[in-house]
Amino acid sequence: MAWSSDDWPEPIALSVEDARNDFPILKRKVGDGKQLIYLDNAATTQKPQQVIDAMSEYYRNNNANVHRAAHTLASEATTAYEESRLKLKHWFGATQSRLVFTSGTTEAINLAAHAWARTNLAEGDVIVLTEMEHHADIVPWQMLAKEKGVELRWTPFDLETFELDMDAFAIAVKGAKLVACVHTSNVLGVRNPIEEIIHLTHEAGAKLILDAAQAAPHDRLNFEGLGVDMLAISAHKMGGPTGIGALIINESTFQQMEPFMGGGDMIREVHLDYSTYQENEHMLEAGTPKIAEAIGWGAAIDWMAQWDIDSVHQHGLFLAQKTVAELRKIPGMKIYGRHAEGDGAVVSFLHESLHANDLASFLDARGFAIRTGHHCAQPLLRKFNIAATNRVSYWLYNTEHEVDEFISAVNEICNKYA
Amino acid sequence: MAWSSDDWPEPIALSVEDARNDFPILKRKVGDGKQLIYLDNAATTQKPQQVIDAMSEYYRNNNANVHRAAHTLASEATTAYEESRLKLKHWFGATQSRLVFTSGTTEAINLAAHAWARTNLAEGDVIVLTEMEHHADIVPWQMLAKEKGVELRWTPFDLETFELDMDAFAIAVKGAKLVACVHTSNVLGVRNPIEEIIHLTHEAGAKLILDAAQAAPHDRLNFEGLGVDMLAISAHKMGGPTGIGALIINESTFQQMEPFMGGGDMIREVHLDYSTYQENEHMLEAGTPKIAEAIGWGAAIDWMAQWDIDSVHQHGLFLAQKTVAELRKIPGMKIYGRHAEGDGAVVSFLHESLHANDLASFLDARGFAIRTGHHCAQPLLRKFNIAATNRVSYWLYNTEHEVDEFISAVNEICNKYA
Amino acid sequence: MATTEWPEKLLEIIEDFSAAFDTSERYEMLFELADDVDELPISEWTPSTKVHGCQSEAHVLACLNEDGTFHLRGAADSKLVQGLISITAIALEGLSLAEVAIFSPTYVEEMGLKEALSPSRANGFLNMFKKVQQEAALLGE
Amino acid sequence: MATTEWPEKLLEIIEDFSAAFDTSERYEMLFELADDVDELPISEWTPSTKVHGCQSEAHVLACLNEDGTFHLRGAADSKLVQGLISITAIALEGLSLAEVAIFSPTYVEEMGLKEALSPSRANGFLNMFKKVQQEAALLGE
Ligand SMILES: Cc1ncc(COP(=O)(O)O)c(C=O)c1O
Ligand SMILES: Cc1ncc(COP(=O)(O)O)c(C=O)c1O
Repeated sequence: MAWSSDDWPEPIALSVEDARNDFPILKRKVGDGKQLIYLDNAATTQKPQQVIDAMSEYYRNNNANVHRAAHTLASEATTAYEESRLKLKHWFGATQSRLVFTSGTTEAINLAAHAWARTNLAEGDVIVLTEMEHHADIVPWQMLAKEKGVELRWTPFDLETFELDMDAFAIAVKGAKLVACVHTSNVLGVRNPIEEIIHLTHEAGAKLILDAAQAAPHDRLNFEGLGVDMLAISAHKMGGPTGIGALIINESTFQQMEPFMGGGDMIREVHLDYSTYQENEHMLEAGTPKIAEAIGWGAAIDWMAQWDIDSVHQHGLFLAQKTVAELRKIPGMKIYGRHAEGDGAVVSFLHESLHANDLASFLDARGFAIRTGHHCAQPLLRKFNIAATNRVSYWLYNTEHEVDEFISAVNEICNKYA
Repeated sequence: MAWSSDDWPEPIALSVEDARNDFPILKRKVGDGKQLIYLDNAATTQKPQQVIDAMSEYYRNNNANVHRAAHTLASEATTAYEESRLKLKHWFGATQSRLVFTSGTTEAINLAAHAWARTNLAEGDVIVLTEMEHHADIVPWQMLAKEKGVELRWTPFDLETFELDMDAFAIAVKGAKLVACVHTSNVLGVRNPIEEIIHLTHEAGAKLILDAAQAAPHDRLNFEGLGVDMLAISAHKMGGPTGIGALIINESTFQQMEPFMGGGDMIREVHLDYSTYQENEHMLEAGTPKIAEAIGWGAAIDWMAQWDIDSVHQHGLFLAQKTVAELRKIPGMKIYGRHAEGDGAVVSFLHESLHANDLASFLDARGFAIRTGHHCAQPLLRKFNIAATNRVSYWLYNTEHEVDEFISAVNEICNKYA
Repeated sequence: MATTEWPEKLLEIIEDFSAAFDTSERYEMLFELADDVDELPISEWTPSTKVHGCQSEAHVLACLNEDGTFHLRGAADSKLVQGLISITAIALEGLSLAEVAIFSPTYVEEMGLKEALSPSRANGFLNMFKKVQQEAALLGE
Repeated sequence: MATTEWPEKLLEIIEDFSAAFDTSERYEMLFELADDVDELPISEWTPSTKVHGCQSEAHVLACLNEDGTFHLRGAADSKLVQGLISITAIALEGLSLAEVAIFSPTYVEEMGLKEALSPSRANGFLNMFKKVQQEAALLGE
């Protein structure tokens, strides 16, 4: 394969201005002509022009179905598709591991539940989760629990510090077969003590699946370095297109997997009365792959690779911390999260008397796109006895000026309506 | 919702030349400068510029995560996404039915197997298939059969006429619970007697899932008019993007379905010990949807809607019939298919002494993109005692001139190497 | 129902909204209108008053005035949603049940609010309006 | 192994291929070269001669000439694949087993064939080449 990680230039410190120029949507006016200020990056990030172009160019020049083909376009498409897999493996420190393309983090976790857990767990086996999980890391395990009689154990977190109760975890993980845990919470922004979780998980002889949907945009995970067993990610939360994500799987876990969906590409031989399957990643990729999406994601990784990831992380955290400091000054405003070193650029907040939806509408009318609701983490919110929060979440193109504008809008709205 | 099917203009007869102009890739040179002649449309079609633009524009202007959001971009994205669903329902005559987005035909059939068959079929129940099925319509049922002890019955076809043995089908379907059948074979191009199959299936009290991957590009199926229960399609085979497809489901079948994958968007309430689910299509769409892909597919449908579909079909069939007539003149060449009225624009052939891969390579060197192999239909090929065929497949932009060029290249190659 | 046929009080509101400078101002007006509704206190919220398919908690109760004409009470935890209920109450106040039954919900569009409402909130509004009409129909039985 | 170090017979072939007008002509040459191999008849095809991960049926058998140098027999149902085996046989003919072990498969690229080979066929070629080296190593044990 032609691509090598040497093709990535030495990363430089993030230039927000330069980065920003690559995102045409950030120039948009919304509603009655207000400048868009996009603060909903934890839901989905915007895409650099390079990613949009990579997909357009693929469709304009190289589009063909991949694998098993002996014509030029198909070769080009196959090479580009597999090259993206390789780029992702390099990016995530998983060159000795398997990377299966899925439609996103959600499908990646469902894949783990079907391809690994369904065949390797039996009645009475234990899965440890946390009360901080996104629904995508709850519902598949509930379904499995119901089907197979597997037990789910929940690790609580502290309502003041927003930190997982690691003592409780250490007890819960004893005798468990699997731990499913979010790396960085999409509501609190809290980065969990992954290293300790991995250590305790493996000490207990269990496997770990990490939900890294929110980690991937601001952290360069080292899958093999950390020793994770399975890792779920979405392209659309890190500058890539919709419709694609991945489950990264270490070799020993992969070897225990059974096929999930059946169909083209994942088979070796199909007979009327039985079939045999591929032995590499293709075993878990049934049907025509997400070809343009994989190529777009590869372009997103290329784009990301130009920036020193630490500077990206620090920039987001700085914006989040400033936001928190300013929001705290508003009477009646509560912040959910600690925003410490390592945490994500996500700030959840709720005013005691201004309805979250109303605040979001007032902000929307002023051009601010923020998210409001349960953020697909109802159990987490229920712990706080609330049904919704407002949430702003930053990515590398957000500016301090945008934060200032946001804060001044919230102040104005609270003064008027709260 | 703003869109209505009245927005589609009165369709006009296909102008191949006008259609062709919308596909930038068709102007490409391949290898050492040969004009590309793309004859691999059954694997995937090319995309009109309008589809590429619709996706780029979405990413440049409206990208946001859909549903549950109170900001302008999210509203725009949600409206566009759901509008595509509506367009597709109109196109496929399914306005009173459900349309669930999947990653393609393969995932659509797997969805039917998991969400419907797994909960509604029990040990000893019978599924009737045909020996003409694509692996995507075989392997999921084999997996289910293995798990649940369901019996699979195979409807044979005639090796001379290439037609399903409807007497055998009429017997097999007695007492069956489900029939899974390909509308148009991707190897033979044969359009099966769907109306009769539906009639016999329903007479037997069974449900029917139709694999319409190859039908959709050249036929405007009428889901409710035909009375199909479930229908599987892929966008990428009808001018739309990769990474998306759909399962259309009639209401009574939908009401018998259970969730498949778990996660965001498909839930109503998530508690630690149980969850409740959406009652509409979203129940079966876990995770961030394929937003740009749905929008691109909607644009493909808009683009298709300008052409009288019957003229599209006749054009393809004409090219296929001409190809067959010319290939038959070559000594040692065998054609697999009947190419009768209603059949797809697919021609499978095999020379008795020129290896299929070699012929494909010689053609590729001359600019022709054709497919070679088992076409994900090994049981079908095994019936003919062959492991591969060469296959050309046309879509609305292919010209008679391209057919002439193709035929003359095959003649030249056969004269030289066979 | 064409524009000219809107009840006078509703017409005034539509005109006010149309004259508004921008969506911010329209939201402000909506927020203020919330207080004008004959508010249904939380103590009277029941499963049968609840509007389903609405992102926030919204409740409506269809009543009759002494003269047998229509009167709407309602409330919501979101003030903007309560503002929409309030406008609906103003729109339908004093109409006969027959008039309520054929009333068109398009006034939100004329107020320039439809496009500002997110798809989920627009659905919430329509669900609310439909519920009001259904309850009104029940009153007439 | 740098270009200049290719065995003479292989070098000739590389030059012929490089001089070819286009891929069509290179395929034609490959097709013709297929006949030059010391063909392994189907009757001698066994599971142990089979090249795995190749789209067509391809078989190779590593042998020794009387002088102890390397000799390759092979065949494939695809003539183009057999052509690749044939070139490989020419390339390795008469080398010592030690030389075979370190021989580089990059000659296909220099012949302008690599880009013309589809990813699956390129893999097939590399699988074939690796198998030849493995079999050669076994001969030396
Ligand atoms: C008849 C038929 N069914 C199913 C499929 C699978 O479609 P996809 O790969 O888009 O899931 C194909 C495509 O090759 C097909 O031709
Ligand atoms: C922590 C976390 N996990 C999982 C998901 C689900 O990702 P997707 O919707 O892309 O499948 C999200 C996205 O909302 C998330 O934030």
